[in-house]
Amino acid sequence: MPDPSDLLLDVRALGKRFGGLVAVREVDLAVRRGSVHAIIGPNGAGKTTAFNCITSFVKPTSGRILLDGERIDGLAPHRIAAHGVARTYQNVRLFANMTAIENVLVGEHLRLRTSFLDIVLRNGRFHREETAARARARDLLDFVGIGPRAGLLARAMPYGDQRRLEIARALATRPRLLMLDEPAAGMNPAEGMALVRLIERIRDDLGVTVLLIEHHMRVVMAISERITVFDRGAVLAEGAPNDIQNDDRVIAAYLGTRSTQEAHAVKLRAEARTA
Amino acid sequence: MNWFGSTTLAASLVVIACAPLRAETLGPVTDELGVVKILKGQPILIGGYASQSGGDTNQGIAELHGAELALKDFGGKVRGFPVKFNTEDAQCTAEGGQTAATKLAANRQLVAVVGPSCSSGARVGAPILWNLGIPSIGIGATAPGLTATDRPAGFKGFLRVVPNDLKSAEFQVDWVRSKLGLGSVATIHDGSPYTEQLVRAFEKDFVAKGGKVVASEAIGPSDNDLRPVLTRIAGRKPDLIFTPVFVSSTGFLLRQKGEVAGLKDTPVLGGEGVFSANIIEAAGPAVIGFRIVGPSTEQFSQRFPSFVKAFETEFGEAPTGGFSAWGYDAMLVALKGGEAVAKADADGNLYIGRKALRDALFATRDLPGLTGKLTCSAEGDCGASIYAIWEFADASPTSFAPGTNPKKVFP
Amino acid sequence: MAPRHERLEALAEWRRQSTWVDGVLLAIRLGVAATILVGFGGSLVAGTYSIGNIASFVVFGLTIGCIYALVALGYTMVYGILRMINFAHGDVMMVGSFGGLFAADALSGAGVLEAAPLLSLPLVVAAGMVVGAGVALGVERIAYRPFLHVRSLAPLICAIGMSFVLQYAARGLFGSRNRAYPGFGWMERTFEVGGLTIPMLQVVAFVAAGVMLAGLLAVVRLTRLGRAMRAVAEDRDAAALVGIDVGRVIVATFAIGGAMAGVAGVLYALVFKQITVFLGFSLGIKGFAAAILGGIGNLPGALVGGLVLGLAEALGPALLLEGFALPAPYQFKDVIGYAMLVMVLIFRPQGLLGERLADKRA
Amino acid sequence: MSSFDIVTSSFRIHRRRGHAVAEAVRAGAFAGAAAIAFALVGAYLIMDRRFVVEDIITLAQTVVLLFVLGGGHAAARSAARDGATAATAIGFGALAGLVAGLLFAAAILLVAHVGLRSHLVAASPMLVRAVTFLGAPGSAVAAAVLVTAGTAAGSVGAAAAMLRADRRTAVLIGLAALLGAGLFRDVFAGLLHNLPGLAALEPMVFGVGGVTPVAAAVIAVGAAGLSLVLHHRRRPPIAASTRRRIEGVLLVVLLVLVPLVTDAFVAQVAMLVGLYVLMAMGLNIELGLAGLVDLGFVAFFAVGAYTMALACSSDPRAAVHLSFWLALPLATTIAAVAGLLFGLPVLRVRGDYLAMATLGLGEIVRVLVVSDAMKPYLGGSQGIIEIARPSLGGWTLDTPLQFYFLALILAALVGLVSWRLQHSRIGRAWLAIREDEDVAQALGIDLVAAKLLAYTVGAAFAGMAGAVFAALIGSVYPHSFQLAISINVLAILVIGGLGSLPGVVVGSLVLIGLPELLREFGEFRYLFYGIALVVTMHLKTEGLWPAVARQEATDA
Repeated sequence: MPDPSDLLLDVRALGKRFGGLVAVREVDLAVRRGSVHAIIGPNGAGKTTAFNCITSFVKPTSGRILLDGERIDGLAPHRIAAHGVARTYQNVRLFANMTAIENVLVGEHLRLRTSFLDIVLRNGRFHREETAARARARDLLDFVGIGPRAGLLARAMPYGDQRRLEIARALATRPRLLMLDEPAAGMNPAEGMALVRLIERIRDDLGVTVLLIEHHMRVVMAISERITVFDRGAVLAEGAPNDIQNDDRVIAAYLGTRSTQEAHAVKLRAEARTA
Repeated sequence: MNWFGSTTLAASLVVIACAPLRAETLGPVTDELGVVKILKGQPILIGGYASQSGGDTNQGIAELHGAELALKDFGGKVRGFPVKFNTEDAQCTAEGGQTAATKLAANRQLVAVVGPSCSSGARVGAPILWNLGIPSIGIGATAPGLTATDRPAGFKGFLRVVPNDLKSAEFQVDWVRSKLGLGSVATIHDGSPYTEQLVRAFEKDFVAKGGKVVASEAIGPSDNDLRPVLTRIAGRKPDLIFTPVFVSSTGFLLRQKGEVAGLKDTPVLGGEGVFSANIIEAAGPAVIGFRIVGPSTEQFSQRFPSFVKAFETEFGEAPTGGFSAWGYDAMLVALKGGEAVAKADADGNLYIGRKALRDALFATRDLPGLTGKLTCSAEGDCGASIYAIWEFADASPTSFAPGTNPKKVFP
Repeated sequence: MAPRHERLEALAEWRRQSTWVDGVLLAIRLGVAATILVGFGGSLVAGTYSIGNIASFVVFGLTIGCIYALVALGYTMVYGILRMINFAHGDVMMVGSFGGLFAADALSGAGVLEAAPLLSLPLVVAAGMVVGAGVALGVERIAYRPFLHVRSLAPLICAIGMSFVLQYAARGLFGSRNRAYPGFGWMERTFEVGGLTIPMLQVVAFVAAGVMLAGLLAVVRLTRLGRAMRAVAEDRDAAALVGIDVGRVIVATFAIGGAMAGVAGVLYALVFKQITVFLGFSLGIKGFAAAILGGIGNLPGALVGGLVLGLAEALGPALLLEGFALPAPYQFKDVIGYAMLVMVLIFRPQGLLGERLADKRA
Repeated sequence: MSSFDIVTSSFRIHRRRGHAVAEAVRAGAFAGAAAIAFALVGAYLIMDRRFVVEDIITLAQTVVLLFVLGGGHAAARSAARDGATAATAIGFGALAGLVAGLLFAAAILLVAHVGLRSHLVAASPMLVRAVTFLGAPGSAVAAAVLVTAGTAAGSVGAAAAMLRADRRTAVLIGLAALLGAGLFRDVFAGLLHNLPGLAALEPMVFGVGGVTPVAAAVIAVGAAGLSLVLHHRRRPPIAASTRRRIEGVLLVVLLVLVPLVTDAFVAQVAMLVGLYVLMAMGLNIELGLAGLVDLGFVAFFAVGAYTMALACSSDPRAAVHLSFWLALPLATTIAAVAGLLFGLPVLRVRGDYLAMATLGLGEIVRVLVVSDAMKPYLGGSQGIIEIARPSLGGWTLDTPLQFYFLALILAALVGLVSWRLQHSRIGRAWLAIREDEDVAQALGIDLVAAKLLAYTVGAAFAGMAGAVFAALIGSVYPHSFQLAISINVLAILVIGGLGSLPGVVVGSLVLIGLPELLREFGEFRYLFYGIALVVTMHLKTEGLWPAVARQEATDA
């Protein structure tokens, strides 16, 4: 057990039931400050539900969630964002009819302070803050590598750029914890490696702790300091990448669920088609 | 913001040249408010506004159709000039009346206007018309204030052929208290200014005459299940229910009254608004014994049945609202007035002085209208305010014929 | 009773999680509860109504409630499948009612209606259903089908347009006068139960509504069409992928909803005896409110919603408003219905019987 | 749910086109059915009173003619697409016209000889007389005339279809100009009358009921010619943004100038349009930006109007006696507070449920206002009368035109505020909520606070409109605050284009201005209104002036 003060996110005995279906049961998850932590597991293992519980998209049935020692479970999602948790989504959820830079500017919302009156009067305060926010948004777009496409409508961007834009938008909230839900989905190996470098820079340059769900093992193994394996709503194993790779239970779980993986592949193709 | 600049500029440039009415001489006519000249072969324009859409559609359409029949009966012409009847929808709202009146007034050839159906529209519409020298003859607008002696100057050109609420209420109270000797009543209105005003006037008179109002209820115009409110009334055991609500509501009320314990034999007195064949169909068998207030005159008894027939032939259905006869009379007053003051010149053009027309309308005496002899007071009340109580005796939808069904029971 | 510290803990937990909005909502809850308590208590003290009165209110409420329920069915079905409000539904009902009227007039002219009301009624109802279904199909064709593939408010506006068209076209075609349904022979009688006089036609209407609802439930639960409908309601794209003809299912939904509206129109006329071309608007809104009250997309919910709304309107002024000694309490009949609707939406948005559609709608 | 709302499923139903003959019969049947419906609904008789061209053709005849022309046109186009020659195509047009004429004539004969009136009130002898041009009403001769006319009209429509595109457009524009001049006779007559130097033209151009024959020819030919000239002198196409700007400037010029030079009625209509623009800008914040569907919007309009009434009336119920200029901000503020109070509970409700909740609230307000219980405070059904008109240093605003400019200035102000809000952190938050509520919330946007702000601002704008309304009418009655107003405002937004400020103006012009101009058709104007809603949505699903996607010019 690591030193508690070292933990950024501490999830204890998290449970979530949907009617009769238990999606997550008794899950413990400890994410160390400044680390990259991966959650893997077959489809339907409860990974995204756990994410949704942490960001309060759904209310957990039981358990506690602590961020930096402070309880955040059950808070409204925007208060969780204010606590410094930001996320991306399995199926990209951008504001399709807004431009890239506007998407990022929405992420800046938490930090903008101009009042209603400032806006209506368009006074100096408004202009100063707006200029600064735009500059920061551009920096973030540059940081994720899509700076030149700041003015494009989100829905007009290629899929890979949309993923990056989503990360930029999440970063704009200045999170302490960035949660990425399958960031490499639909990417080829080269793009996957570029993503790995981006995540490393997020951790190293921005000092943001990263928790991600991912299926691409190459990506997972390349960046994660710790890995938690989910299966059927519970934690199956946790450890460093090497330990996980050699864990018999993990291997068994993955072999036993070939069919769901196939289903996943089918789904990915479908996603690629719609995108 | 050039939006801003241009708008303010334009606004500041506006010097409203609302040409004040002034004396004018055209052809053989000199008039202090202006003269309308109608070229030979052109029609004389008379306007009409009434509720043609919205909740009071039935009333308004019946009124305007009544006016059209009057024009037809008059031969469609005044002094050989065809009369054109331009109608506008005033709904039953103040803004509807305002817009419709403004639209009518935009045509400077307009000589006179009949309408509107509602006092709220008249309150706004009549001054708009009269400020341009156009007199208007109200049909269903019954609010007493419109023809009060201290009415604003804008109403000096407003007349009406329908009696005002106070007179009607007075008569009905007289009947209920003095004739029937009933001591307690329940009232129902539907939230419209017309019914509410009538109910209040009735209540006031009734209490003044020593009666007791045991229940003062209200419903919504689209309510269809009135049994709960009738149950409440039944608990107060009134001797009579007074309700001037319109056809649908009256129909529901009469039909459902029988289903409420204790009200089966309580008589109902209705208002002029339902003086139409339509109430028979709406109320079905329950209409028998239902009494309403209506015009009392000989003319009305004699002429109204044939009017209904003519109406049905012309418009496909019998009048659906009670004020069609007053629509007829309003038009008649207007046509008579026009006939009295129009003057032709040597070339065959026609001239109508605006002030002269107004004065002629106000001078209407003993004009045999459909509702009775019309005589206009100095305030513009022309209605033959001689009332009668009528009672329905037959539930067959085709039996509507004032005199037999409904038949006059008082006086 | 839980120990004191546990209650304190629960309170602390609530305070941690809640925002100021929760506080406001709590205050509203308390306010509503207090209003109901005071009103109800006051009404009891006032004692204006006898038990017999209340019983008759229940009968009134159930009768109008079953008509609301039938109208609500159409809304709920269309909403379940398209996630769109069919604004013209009330007017579909009105036209259906006129269809029934013409059939009844014809039967009455032939003398059949008087002689064999039990035989004629199904014919009249069928006429209403056919006309209602036909008009509903027209609405679907014009206001919904062209916009299936876009996400916009266009169908809503088109449906509003169709509502105007139906209303004023009917006015032009049929005239604006009130039309009475002809008499249905022995069904026009009344009977007495425990001192209550109940018109036979109301019982007939109630039973007919029940039969229609049962039939509809059977169709939706048991037939292939019903399965397809449920599949489309669940996920339109997935249903299309597994080979369901979504277009046809939507058409069928409108037709059935329209037929139900037609039935409602005829039953309305049976109970209230007279119809006008403007009856659709207010009844449509009431029906929609009933659908939401019961849980939109939920068929039994439509029934429950309709009956609850009917009862609330009939009983509310007597049991609630009497206590405040307001003048003319029945003027507030609609306020009670709408206030209940708003409360349900705030505190139980899925409706009385509904699933948590609100989550899915995101 | 994905924020990418292009639904991919492909179950649009396409009608297969049949043989040219079948298509022609179909087109003819449609035209005939439309004409019959037009007649039986009673619109024919009403519109038959109005001439388009004085003493030559009435409005009703024009409408029926247009149906048949359209039928012939469609039939010919369809045939031409199948490769028919011009002559054959015209033949198909004639066929369509024949079918339409036969149907119409048959319907009229039916009306004349079978009693349909017990069910169809417009099926009257008057109708039969109105469509009899030769022979006795209901006779075979009269029917034959209709059939012949139909066939001829179908052929003409088909012939027009065979014209070159530019000429076809020219013909269309000529006809439209003529119809517009005839239909809006009063507006144009007023315009001519008031334009310096043109007053003498008025009696030459307009008769009592329509355009004079000579003027009709001039208008139609002139418009068609102008269209041709413009078509052939087209310069290289102007950039879309420039064109929009030009259109925008034209719109402003139109808004300022037209009411100035026409009569009081146009000013009155423009005034109403202005009020609806104010209201629609309010709803635009709620719906267009934040995506909140509000069907109880009229409540705030009512709050504003009643505040103005209670602050400026001589009625004993009036709480205070303020000048209009103080009451206006007061009414706006109180409406905003009302928005806040209503919004607090309802705004956690989502999507269509919100529509219903707000509808309920709006109706509650209306019933409360009309109720006897509130009569001591709000005047009940008799409303509040004698509201003082606004005055500035002894100069009183009382004509519709003056109120129009007041509304215009307020609308410009509100438009500016809207625009500034939209392009700020608040506007971005609203748009984000409209696009995807959950994601917006996860980015730290307090949904309730943001929506509440939208709701409050929207309510304030509506309240301002209500206050001006009360001062203009001089009285307020509960009956002015019907659900129909909320629906109207919603329709304005969608018809104009959601989230688009110029769209709000265009939408109000179309949906408020047109029905007002059609007021003379009384009972039928809402029928036309409904048809206009449906047709507009079919032709322009995104609205007449959609919001531009906000692409920035950093890259190209």
